[in-house]
Amino acid sequence: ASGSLIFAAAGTVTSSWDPTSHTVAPQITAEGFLFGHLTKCPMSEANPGEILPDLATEWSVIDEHTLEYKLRQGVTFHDGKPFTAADVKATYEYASNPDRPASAWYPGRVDVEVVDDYTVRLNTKQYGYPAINFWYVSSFLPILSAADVANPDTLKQKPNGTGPFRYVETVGDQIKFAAFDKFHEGKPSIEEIVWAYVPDANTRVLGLLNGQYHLTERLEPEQYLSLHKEAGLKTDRSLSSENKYLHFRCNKPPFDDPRIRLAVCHAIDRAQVLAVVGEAGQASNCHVSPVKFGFTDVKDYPEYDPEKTQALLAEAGFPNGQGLPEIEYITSVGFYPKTREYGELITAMLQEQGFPIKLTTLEPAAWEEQLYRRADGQGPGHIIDVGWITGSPEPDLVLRPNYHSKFALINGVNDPEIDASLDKEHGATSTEERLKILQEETLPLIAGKAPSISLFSSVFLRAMSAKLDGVTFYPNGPIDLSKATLS
Amino acid sequence: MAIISSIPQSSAPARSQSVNARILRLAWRSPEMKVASALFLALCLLTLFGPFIIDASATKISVADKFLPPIFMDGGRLPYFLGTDQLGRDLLLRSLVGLRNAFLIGVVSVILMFALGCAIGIFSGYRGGWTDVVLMRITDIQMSIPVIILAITILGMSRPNPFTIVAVLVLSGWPIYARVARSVTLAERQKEYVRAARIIGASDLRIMIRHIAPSILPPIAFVAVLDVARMMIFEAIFGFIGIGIQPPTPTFGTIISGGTQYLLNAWWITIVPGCLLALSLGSLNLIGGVLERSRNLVLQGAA
Amino acid sequence: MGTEPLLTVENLSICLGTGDGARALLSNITFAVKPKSVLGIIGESGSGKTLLSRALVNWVRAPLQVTAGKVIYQGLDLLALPETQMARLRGREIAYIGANPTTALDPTVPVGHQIEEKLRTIEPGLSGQEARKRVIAMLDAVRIPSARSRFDEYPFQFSGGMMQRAMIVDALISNPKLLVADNITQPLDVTVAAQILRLLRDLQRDFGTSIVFVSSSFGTIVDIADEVVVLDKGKIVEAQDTGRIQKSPDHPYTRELLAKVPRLWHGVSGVPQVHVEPVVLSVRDVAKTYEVKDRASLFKKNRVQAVRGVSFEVRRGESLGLIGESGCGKSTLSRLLSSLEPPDRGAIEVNGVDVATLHGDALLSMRRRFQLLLQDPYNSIPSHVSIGTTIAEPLRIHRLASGNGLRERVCAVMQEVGLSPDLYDALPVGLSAGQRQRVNIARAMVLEPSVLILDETLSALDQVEQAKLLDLFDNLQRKHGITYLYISHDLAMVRRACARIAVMYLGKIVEIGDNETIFDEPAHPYTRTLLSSVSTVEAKPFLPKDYLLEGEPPDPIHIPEGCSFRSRCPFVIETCRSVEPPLSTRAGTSAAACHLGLERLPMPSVMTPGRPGSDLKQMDSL
Amino acid sequence: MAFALEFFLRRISQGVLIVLAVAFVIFALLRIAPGDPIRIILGPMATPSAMEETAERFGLRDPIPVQFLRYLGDIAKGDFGNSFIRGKQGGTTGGSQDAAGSPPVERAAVIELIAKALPYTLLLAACGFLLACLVSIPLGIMAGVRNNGWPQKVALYLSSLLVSLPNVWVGIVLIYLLSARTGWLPAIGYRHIGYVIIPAIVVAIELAPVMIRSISVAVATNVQDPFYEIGQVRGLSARAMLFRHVLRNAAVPLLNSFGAQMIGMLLGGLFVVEYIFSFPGIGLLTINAVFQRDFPVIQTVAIFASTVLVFINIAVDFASTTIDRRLKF
Ligand SMILES: Nc1ncnc2c1ncn2[C@@H]1O[C@H](COP(=O)(O)OP(=O)(O)OP(=O)(O)O)[C@@H](O)[C@H]1O
Ligand SMILES: Nc1ncnc2c1ncn2[C@@H]1O[C@H](COP(=O)(O)OP(=O)(O)OP(=O)(O)O)[C@@H](O)[C@H]1O
Ligand SMILES: [Mg+2]
Ligand SMILES: [Mg+2]
Repeated sequence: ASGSLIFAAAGTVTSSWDPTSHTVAPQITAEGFLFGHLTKCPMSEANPGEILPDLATEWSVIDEHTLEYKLRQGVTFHDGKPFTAADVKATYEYASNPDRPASAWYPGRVDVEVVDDYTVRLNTKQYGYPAINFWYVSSFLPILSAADVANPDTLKQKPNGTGPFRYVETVGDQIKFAAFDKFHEGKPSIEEIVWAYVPDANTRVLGLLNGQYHLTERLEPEQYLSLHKEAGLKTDRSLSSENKYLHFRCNKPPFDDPRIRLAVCHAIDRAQVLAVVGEAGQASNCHVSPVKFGFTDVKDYPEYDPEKTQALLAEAGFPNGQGLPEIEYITSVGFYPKTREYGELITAMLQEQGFPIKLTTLEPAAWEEQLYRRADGQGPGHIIDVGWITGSPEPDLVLRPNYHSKFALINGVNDPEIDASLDKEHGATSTEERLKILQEETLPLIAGKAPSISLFSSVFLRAMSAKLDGVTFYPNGPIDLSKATLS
Repeated sequence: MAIISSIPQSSAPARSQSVNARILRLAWRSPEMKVASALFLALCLLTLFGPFIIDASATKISVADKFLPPIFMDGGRLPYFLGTDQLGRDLLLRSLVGLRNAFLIGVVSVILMFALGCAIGIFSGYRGGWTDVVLMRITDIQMSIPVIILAITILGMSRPNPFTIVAVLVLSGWPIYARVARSVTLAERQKEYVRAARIIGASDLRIMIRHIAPSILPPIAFVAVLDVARMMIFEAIFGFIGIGIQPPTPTFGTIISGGTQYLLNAWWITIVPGCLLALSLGSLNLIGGVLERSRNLVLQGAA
Repeated sequence: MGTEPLLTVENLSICLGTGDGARALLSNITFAVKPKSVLGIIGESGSGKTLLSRALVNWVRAPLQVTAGKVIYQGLDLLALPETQMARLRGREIAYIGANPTTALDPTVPVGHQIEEKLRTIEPGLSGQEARKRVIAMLDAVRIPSARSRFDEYPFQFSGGMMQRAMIVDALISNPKLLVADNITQPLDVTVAAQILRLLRDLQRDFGTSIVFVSSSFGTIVDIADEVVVLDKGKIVEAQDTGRIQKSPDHPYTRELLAKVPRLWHGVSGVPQVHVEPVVLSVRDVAKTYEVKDRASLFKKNRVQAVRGVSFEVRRGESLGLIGESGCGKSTLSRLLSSLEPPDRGAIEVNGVDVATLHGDALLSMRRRFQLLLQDPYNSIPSHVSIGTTIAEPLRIHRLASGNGLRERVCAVMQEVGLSPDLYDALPVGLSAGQRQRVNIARAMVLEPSVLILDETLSALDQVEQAKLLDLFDNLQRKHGITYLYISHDLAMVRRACARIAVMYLGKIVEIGDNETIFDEPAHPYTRTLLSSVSTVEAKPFLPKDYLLEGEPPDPIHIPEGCSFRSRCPFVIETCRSVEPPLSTRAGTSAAACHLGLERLPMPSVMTPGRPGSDLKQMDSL
Repeated sequence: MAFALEFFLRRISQGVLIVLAVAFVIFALLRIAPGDPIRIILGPMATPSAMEETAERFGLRDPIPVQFLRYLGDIAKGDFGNSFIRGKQGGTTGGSQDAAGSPPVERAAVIELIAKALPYTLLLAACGFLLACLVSIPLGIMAGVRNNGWPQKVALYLSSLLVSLPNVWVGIVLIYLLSARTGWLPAIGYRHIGYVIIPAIVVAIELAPVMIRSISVAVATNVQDPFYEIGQVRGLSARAMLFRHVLRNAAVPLLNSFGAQMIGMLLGGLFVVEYIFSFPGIGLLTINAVFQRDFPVIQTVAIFASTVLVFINIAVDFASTTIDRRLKF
């Protein structure tokens, strides 16, 4: 037993503890303490597709529409009820219901067949898509108790999972979790986790330095570097499932012309951007993160090349940028690291190439309001800085909302070629076939048409007390403290 | 003309010097005035001419030079006297320009809110009656709206730029001036010299401008000097939460709000502009304080 | 008297500033105060009286400096006494009362409480109850009406006279051995001043206090002092018995001073005569009422009837005097006349034009011809503007001059009123009251007005200054044919300057007539009361014992029914209680508002002007 | 008595009008300003139709006056509404699409949020104010009594220095120096009274210069009044005159500047300081609410703040008339 760990969190949970009610990243992190999943997916860069056992001990493909999971025995929920197949059935059928707000995470409806108390089969036949789509999702769907699912009110108010920690109470901006005695991997050594919501990054660091906090997340790169050197502290750096993009508003001039978009792409020296972003970013030439299925180092990804920029500008009829309308670059401050800094940098680079560009930095709420296209299809500004994170290796969660003309939430691109390519990879029946289409057709096509440019992949930076050992971090945020010790 | 020459003249020596000149001369005699003015002047000159003296390329982004410390520290190097910021820009130069911008915003907004507030206050206090009631209740309403809410609304609606920021500051700042000016006007209006002015035919407007304003405004103006600092701070706070002047234009607010996250590895980004600001505001305030004291002395006839 | 003096001043000198620039304000002052006697100090304004009286209580502050001399009280040199010991004497053994009672107390604490506070500081053993009782008893003794409730009233609720009495209570409550009274009657009405003088006399007799009584009025000094010290430019020129100094002044300065004392009845020469020029200003039944919030009741307002129907006419080139006690509505009337405020009813016509109908340019040009000099010379000129600018302003407003011409005209006017043009750029801060008043006059004169109202313009000045300015006004009148309306409570001044005089009481004119009628055979008891109260060096035809008023005039909120003077009139008859007497014409242009005929009032006691010897007053007349 | 009654009747009725007007202005401003709370409530992925539906359910698509009247009606019933964002259990961010579906009782009542935060703000304000008083009252008085000399110089230097230190900057530097580098004092958030010290210092630094100035000016004016010196000649000690009379008189302008200026500054200062220090008071609640477009919270805080301001001004004016009976209101 090593007492209580205070986690200075950058975000906090919503008013409902029902995991299917939200798409909020910090809450997924909190749910990581509370809930178990059928499988675990570490999403490592080296092996993005790797799957490990959790509540399921074995899993197999029965046919195109059926997956089978063998469940672990002797697992109990926090309320003392044993975990059985009935809980999996209830959870999957509830979560995949398209009425549930978070159902966007899940491929579609599913029927769960209880083979025996410790065997289940997922069946998608009735809904007409391959069951393989649940392959990764099973690592992210928190397993709820069937009794809770039957009673949504308890679900909202008191989370009840099989995870290493159980929920105690919420006091203001602090949430308390206590170690769960009957955790199937053994009671965690950390007795208590206090989730302290501290919105300001600087405050989190200073609190860590003076010993008020034991663990904090979302560091700025310099904070990370200096904490790295700090005695009594240690740091963690891990690639996330998030990429940072600049979206062009493709349905209004001048970015309705792909040549201008590419001209901008070639004018940006991403090496310098990365130098500013430092530890918080990792170079990647692809519109999805390296921890996502389908990632590849896209050939012909637009590189820094002022000559090409000038050539493209001239070709499009704006030699040296003359005649271009004023371009507004909208970014946020206080949400992602360094957005303002590299915003200034990119503005300067574009100005150097003759783009009449002006930077607007907004506080997050205002920025978010400006972010998406409006009902009329257009959005404010011309270049929008945004990141896209999803809790699954599934690339479609990035590609379809952003580049398919049916959605094109931000850039509003309407390109039949891209649409066709996205539909093609979606319909692929085997993992291999899909990987091939993604890597060789879809992703290079998007890079070439540049409805947006992916600047880099985000790296999550965290720091903790040196006394804290044995923590595992997941690329989309969750933290595994079940094996951790705080001496 | 009949000259009555036997009247003894007062002890007040007749000086053919205007009141203001006398105040200035008296103020100049105090050492703190000299020090403060020298400091202030130096800072002004530096902000004006700094960009010509210091190598202009230092203002350029050069990521390779980021976080260079001031030259008196290990690793510091020319031309970056006070080090560089997170994008490798010269901190001294940026601070000077930033200070100038913030200072302009502060001064302009204080002048405007002073003018607006005092005009309303004097008018309201002088007219009295319903005019007064209505104007003062508007003042109360305006005063009860927190600045931050006002700022987010206005700056959110119309993209932050120097004009909108000044507008927000003025909007939120005038009521205090109006209240103070009104209460002094009420007292002043009772005085006989206002009546005397009416007897010689001065119009209400003239009385407000030529008589009431000059006698009540100087003490309020000295308080306004304190407010320049507060306005710069508000600008900084706006910058802090992202509704301030837009980068790359440097202002005090954007520099320190950008700099605080580097407090641990590059404290100078925060400290340097803060110190420069403290120096300039401190000296300005000292000048104001000494002037105020001198004015009182001159008007009391003690000097 | 062979007793030891209570206080002696030896060789006292006081300078302004230090070093070479120092200016001697008092030099070599030596005198002694005998126990149980009243020492009078007289001198013109600026002669150093206040300075001297302050030095007696060791209250000399920088930039003033005692350069030599001693003030010895019971063997102790007060000037060398450590602050702690001095503090033990102040207020206990030596008390001081200044000229301006209204600013002497904390405005936010009830008067009684402040006196009680002082009493308990001096006698720490006293219980609150006991102290309170003593203060109230003492307030009663100085005849403050309903002292018990006045105890809890604030300074601003006291009139000047009542305040001065409260200050006397404050000074005497500790039974001091010595009281220094600096010009305490100067700001007061004649009636009140007379009351105060009598009060002081009584108290001095009852308590055996010694008094140093400072005044710039010879009349007052001879009324009260046993011995007189004459101060001129910071030096003592003569020290004498009161009787002797009247009869045979030694020093030429004293003689000059005596000669300058204005006479009301004896040796009065060339009283201004009534004119027959056309009427310039005609006032018909003008009234003004103010509403003030009544703190004691909900939503109720009190109606202050400041002016209650006043009518009179002034002819071109004539001087009309308007006299009356403080608060009777003189200033209000002057404000109505100069259209600073509109009257509630009645009409004011200037050259036949009703001023209420004037607007814009017409009003402006009326303003140019019709000027008012306000009462308070300190507040009526702006303090932050140089003198020249102040005087030049009317020229600017009326666009009469600009540039060099402007400066020339201003300088000319300054010279005309006796201000050095050197003062053009000076601030008013260093100016004496007289100089300020001159600035005021210059500002009005620069417009060359045809009618000038002077609201107590000369009351704040000593008689020498007054005389100079009156000469000036005379000159101007002769030269420019100006019409004056003198508002004053100073009878001597009115006697000298006005052809006709109106007497006001509680917002009404109770008597109006030519100069001689008003002074020699006034028909209204109130007029006679005023005349009886005046402090002069001559014998008075109306004796205080016949007329002297007690108490304060009723406040203009609760005006008694019938004759408003009846509450204070010594000759009140039954009719007075119910019927208000109209202003009925007597002889010629004179009129009085009284039910009584001349025959029912006492005969004037001295009626033969100019007989040598008889003009000296008897000491026991009070 | 009658005076007091009439005074309060008149001022409170005016005050109610002011608060109503402020409420309306804020209400309208929030609804005009960009930043759709629905977007924040529902999260980035919400479909336009879901957003419309939620907006209608929240009544956000009605004309503003209609919304305002409804809001007033609720307030009249004592219901200040529930936060758009914060859950009953204390969560703060938006993004839960369920928020729309769940009955409003599941979202925290604004009044409770404020009740929870208020004690912290009061504590911070009191400490900061006290600290500022500790410095400025003695210094201000000393500087006011003597027209020249060291207290006046110290007062001038100190206020010149303090006024030129921006509170954001001072806050950060103090956290860095007193907390992060040295570990002497805790700084972030609130767990015990020690957490108040640094923020209170920052608040005090902002208030002190203005207080020093107002006090010294007010005292100086009254010391020049004749009654101060005459009181000493009357036999009272300088100390007694100063403490019993000068300060009493100086209280009137001080109360006025307190009502008009200090409270405003205190409010503004607290917002920022609480934000920097993550101090769980009203200021932090409000700034977060502003970021999250949590209309009910912002509105209620604004109404609350203006009510406090109105009442303080009434109290100040009443105190002034009680101290100085010459004043009229
Ligand atoms: N504090 C001071 N600073 C400069 N001069 C002063 C000061 N006090 C007095 N004087 C000068 O000293 C002289 C004497 O002044 P003082 O007040 O004693 O006259 P006074 O005889 O009392 O006059 P009044 O009858 O007008 O009261 C005047 O010339 C005045 O200008
Ligand atoms: N603006 C006003 N509001 C209320 N009452 C007023 C106002 N002006 C004057 N009064 C009252 O009217 C009465 C007459 O005042 P006024 O000033 O005319 O007297 P006065 O004869 O000039 O007295 P003094 O000789 O003291 O100057 C006084 O009781 C005064 O308190
Ligand atoms: Mg005097
Ligand atoms: Mg008057």
